[in-house]
Amino acid sequence: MSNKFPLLRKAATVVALSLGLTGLASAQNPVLKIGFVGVTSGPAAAWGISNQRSMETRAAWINETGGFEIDGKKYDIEIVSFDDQKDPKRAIAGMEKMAQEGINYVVGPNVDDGAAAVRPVAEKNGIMYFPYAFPKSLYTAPASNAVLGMVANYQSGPAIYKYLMEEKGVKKVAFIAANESDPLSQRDGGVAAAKALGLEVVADKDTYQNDTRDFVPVLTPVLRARPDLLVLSGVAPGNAPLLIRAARELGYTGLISTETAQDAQVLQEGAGELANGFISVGGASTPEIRTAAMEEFIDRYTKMFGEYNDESNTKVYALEYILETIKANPASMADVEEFKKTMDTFEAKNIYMKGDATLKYVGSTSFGQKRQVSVPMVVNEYMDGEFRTLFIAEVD
Amino acid sequence: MEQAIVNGLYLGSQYALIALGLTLIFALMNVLNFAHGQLYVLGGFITYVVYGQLGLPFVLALVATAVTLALVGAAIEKFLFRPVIRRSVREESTMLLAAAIAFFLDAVILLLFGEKQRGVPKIMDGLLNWDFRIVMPYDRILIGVLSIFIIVGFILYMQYSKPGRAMRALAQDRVAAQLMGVRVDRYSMIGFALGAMLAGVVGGLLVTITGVNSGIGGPISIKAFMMVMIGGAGVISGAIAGGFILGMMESVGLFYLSSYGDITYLIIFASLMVFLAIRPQGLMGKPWG
Amino acid sequence: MMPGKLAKTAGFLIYAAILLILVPRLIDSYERWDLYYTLTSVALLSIASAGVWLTFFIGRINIGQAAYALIGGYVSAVMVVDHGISFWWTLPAAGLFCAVVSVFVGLPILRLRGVYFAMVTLVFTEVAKMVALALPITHGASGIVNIPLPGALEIFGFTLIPDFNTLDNSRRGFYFLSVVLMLICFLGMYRLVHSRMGRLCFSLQQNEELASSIGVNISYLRIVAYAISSFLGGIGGAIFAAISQSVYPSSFAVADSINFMLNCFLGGLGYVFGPMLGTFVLYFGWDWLFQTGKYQLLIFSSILIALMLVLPNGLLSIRLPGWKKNG
Amino acid sequence: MADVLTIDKLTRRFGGLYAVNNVSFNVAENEILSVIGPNGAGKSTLFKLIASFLRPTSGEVCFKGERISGLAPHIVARKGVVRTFQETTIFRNMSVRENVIIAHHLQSRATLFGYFMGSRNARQDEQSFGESADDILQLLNLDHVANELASNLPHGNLRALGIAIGLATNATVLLLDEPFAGMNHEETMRTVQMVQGVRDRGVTVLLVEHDMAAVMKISDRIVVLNFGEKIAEGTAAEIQHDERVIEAYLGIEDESIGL
Repeated sequence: MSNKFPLLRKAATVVALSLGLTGLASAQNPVLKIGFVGVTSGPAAAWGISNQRSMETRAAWINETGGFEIDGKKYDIEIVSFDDQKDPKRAIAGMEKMAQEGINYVVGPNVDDGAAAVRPVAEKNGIMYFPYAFPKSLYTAPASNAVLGMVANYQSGPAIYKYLMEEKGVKKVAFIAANESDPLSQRDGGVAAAKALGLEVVADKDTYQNDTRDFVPVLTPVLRARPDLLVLSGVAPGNAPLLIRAARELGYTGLISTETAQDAQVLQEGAGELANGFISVGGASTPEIRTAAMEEFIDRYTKMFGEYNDESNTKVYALEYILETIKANPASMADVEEFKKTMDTFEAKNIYMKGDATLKYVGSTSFGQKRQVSVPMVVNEYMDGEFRTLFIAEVD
Repeated sequence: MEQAIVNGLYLGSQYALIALGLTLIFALMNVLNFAHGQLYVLGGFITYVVYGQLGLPFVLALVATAVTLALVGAAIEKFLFRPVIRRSVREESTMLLAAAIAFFLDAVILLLFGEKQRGVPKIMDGLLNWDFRIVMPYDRILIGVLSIFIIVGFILYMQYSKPGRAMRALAQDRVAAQLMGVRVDRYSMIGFALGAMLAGVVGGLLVTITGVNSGIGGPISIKAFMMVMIGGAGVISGAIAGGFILGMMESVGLFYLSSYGDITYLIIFASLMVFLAIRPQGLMGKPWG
Repeated sequence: MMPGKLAKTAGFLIYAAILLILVPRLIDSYERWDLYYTLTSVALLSIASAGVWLTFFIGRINIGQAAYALIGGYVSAVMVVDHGISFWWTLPAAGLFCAVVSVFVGLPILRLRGVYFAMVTLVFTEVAKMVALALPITHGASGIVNIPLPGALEIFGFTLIPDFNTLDNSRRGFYFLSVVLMLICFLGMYRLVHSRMGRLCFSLQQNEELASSIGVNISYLRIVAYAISSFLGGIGGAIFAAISQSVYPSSFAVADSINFMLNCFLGGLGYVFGPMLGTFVLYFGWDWLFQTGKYQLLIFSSILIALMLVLPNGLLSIRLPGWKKNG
Repeated sequence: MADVLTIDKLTRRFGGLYAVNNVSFNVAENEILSVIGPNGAGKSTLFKLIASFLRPTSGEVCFKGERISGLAPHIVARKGVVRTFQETTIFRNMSVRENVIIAHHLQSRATLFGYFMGSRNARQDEQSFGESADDILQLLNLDHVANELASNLPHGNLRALGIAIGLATNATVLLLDEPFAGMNHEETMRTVQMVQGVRDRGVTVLLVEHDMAAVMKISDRIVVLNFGEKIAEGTAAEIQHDERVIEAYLGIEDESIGL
């Protein structure tokens, strides 16, 4: 992996890009702006950065190949980003800014509180936004402007637990989560799902501070309950390898899983072979199911930013959905009500995944309306530096 | 229980080492260095690059880290804190400067090393397993022992070397030290460099266990503040005690209270507040630091 | 009336007129609607920062204001959502609740000074967040969402403030609310600082022992100042909860506490209006650097450092030479 | 003359050390009483105990028959026992006049809220404090520096300002902490006059001092401490011939005995 000097590579890319862009400017395509409001600095920077970079990579790709065609016209895609610093107050300002720029489609925010805080602004200004936050109240009526940008843990959790119960004989589950809103909510959802499946939950109260660096003390009591499966609810990619390593070093031999996307490189560096067998959820993340388009996306991302982030396997989709839906109904470019109408029937080909997978909006079961993108729910197993597909499921 | 105590000791040795540098800088300059955690992160990344990426020996990486951080620390003192301290009306102004430096380092680190969690290969394989009552990988034991060695070395240095004695005099009473002929500027700089170096070396040591991540600087600083408060600001023995106490509280608290949910840290924080209300100078501090 | 006082009154009225008449006009005519929210934020954050400034004024570094903003937000949200009380009653209630809490918190911790007080208040911010996560009344981790907009405030059938749902632009409503409160707050702060109470607070900052020996009840005065400070924090938090129509344990975090403090530093600790200017500059400085993309934080922090090197006593200290500072 | 202050078997221990040990004496109304003793004799601790900045380990201090030990310092001040400090202890960032005005705090009739609102009492207070402050400044020859920032004052004036602050509190008993320290002869004589002027306004003065010459000159009575214990009490003449006093001061450089 040539990721030793990301800054140098970045600098080179920036130069290359700006040269490329000046060449493109003569094409004079009209510009379609898509917003991003999320966290790209501070302790949680990783969440937003992978998001923002996915969007920028895809936009640059589209622009380079002549623009995105809607209703016979080619558009250049411009990504307008706003760093909310994981502060809901800033997130509101970001959403206001998007409204000001006349942007109708925004990806983000990355966390529960931000997603809830921007809701009044988005609804007032007619903005569709695609948060990466799970609270159902964001997506159930009367809320109507938010579209969940990934698979929620209360959807993936049951499928994973069921699989592990049937295939690996898991009986006892332990949960552990960071003491913050998002992970705690996800843990509660996971506990409920596990109990519904008839699993024995041996630990459902254990938490850690998100800034914990050494997880041995946190895990010591959890593992004494001798679970067969340890679920890391809503774990931040940075913490996952630390938790795995600590658990293994404490002699834990059972399974470890999470319901959020992870990064193979981070697992490799942080836990090495101890991370083998770790189960997580990704998009079209594994080589077996990737299309050439996905490979190209990864390639371009790596060229632009020095290093790929596997979290982008799911985060690539939000922009794709926005653009394809607008394409399906060009009137929605200026009017999100049109967008909402289209959502119910929308269907397009998923270019990133092999087979006949489609892009469509789902969520009727969870939210009573279609307010979720259908990302292939690929459950992976980490093995020696990369992910392997365990099974693929669908959300309805 | 044995496991909780061993965990606590290991955690405490790291914490103490982190707190040492912070308390040293506070003692010498009355500056609460908000950027301490960022220096720790910077140290971690330097070790990551030298050991993890360039593949040079770990010891060499630690030395490179120590030297770089010492230089960074000295520069921060000489070009930033010194002029501001000289000219500001209220000494709290240095807190804004420290916070700004913390932001700056955060930004630099994020740009240079990216947003991902980083780690390096284990420096040692295998683990000690005493009947599952105490399980401890060898590399943790090694790092714990190294930390304690560094702490002891630091104490000896402060106790017996000439700069160490000068710095202690400076910490006791700045004016008196000046009258006695201690070169205040010079030893402030050395002290700051030493403090930054300690922070960086801990970051370098721990990168082998817990990796490093560009976002953790702030939280590390806050934890270090807490340890320093427990022990008494500006007192070296206090910082060590504070580190071990916090480590032990976390470890034992999590062990016994985990089944009650999120209360361990609540209890630690609340008891810290109560403790300081009763004993404002911490365990060993001078009153009104 | 002394001419100086007259000039100050006139200055204040002009300032108020600019904020309440000119700025909305400009915003409307340039259609920069997003500025309503950013300016509202600045106004609310500077109210909370004013509280922090007051604790600085009695010689305490306060890194705990976010805790009170959070408490204020929750008090208002719980009263509105779970008990159906009008927002307009919850607003003072939030402030008062915070003031009461601050008395209990302040009694032991205000004895601390210097970095000790700073650290304990920092820890208190964390404690507030954890309590919010743990308590049932705050709805724990899932926060309180779907808070309705403020309704009408009627007294004896006379509508003082219209229902925000009926406004064609509720952002403008919040703007006026926040700016008016900010003006009242800073007017009050100015009065306070220039009254004898301000002198007494200042005497605490200078030398608590001496203040006590000339008969000043220092613990009482400290509590009063801290309670006022917390009251302001609670008010700011409550309005933020109403604007975002939601409140989470992470709505106000340690970063906010630190920002409040930085606002005061940046504006200048020796100047009543310091926190207002500091908040404005910090907030808009950040926003303005938005266009620099990933270098935003780098440039922002470099400017802060440079400012500290040039003006270590705050922005308002630019006037220092030849100008006698008096609070 | 009646005793205003009764110090009864006052003891304060720090760890195993007796800083003040079983000290008793009385202070009569309107007298100037000095407490002297070699360094470390416990003079400062004694002062802190009297002004209630420290709690005694045992014994008590009574003001006009009422126990004041253990009360908060500001309450003791309110009753009329006020401590001033060494020179560095003033409100440095206020003007000289402001220092004196603020020290009138005990005489204020308006409440904090009244001050905030600018009530009638508050305005009257402001005016009367201002006038009284000008009076005091004149008495102590500080009127020409009234509007200077206190931290800019020269050494001698600082001491006067300390006394002015004490006076402004309208105290019955004023505790002066080393009012002559570090002064040359001329300055000392001026300050001695000031202290006498203070007494002439009806204030009882208790002072701790090193400067023997000045002490002998102005004190009505003197109490001598050594190692925390009272070793002598009496007029200047009596003290000068007390053997235990001379013994206590042996080994101290001649100049500090002065005379």
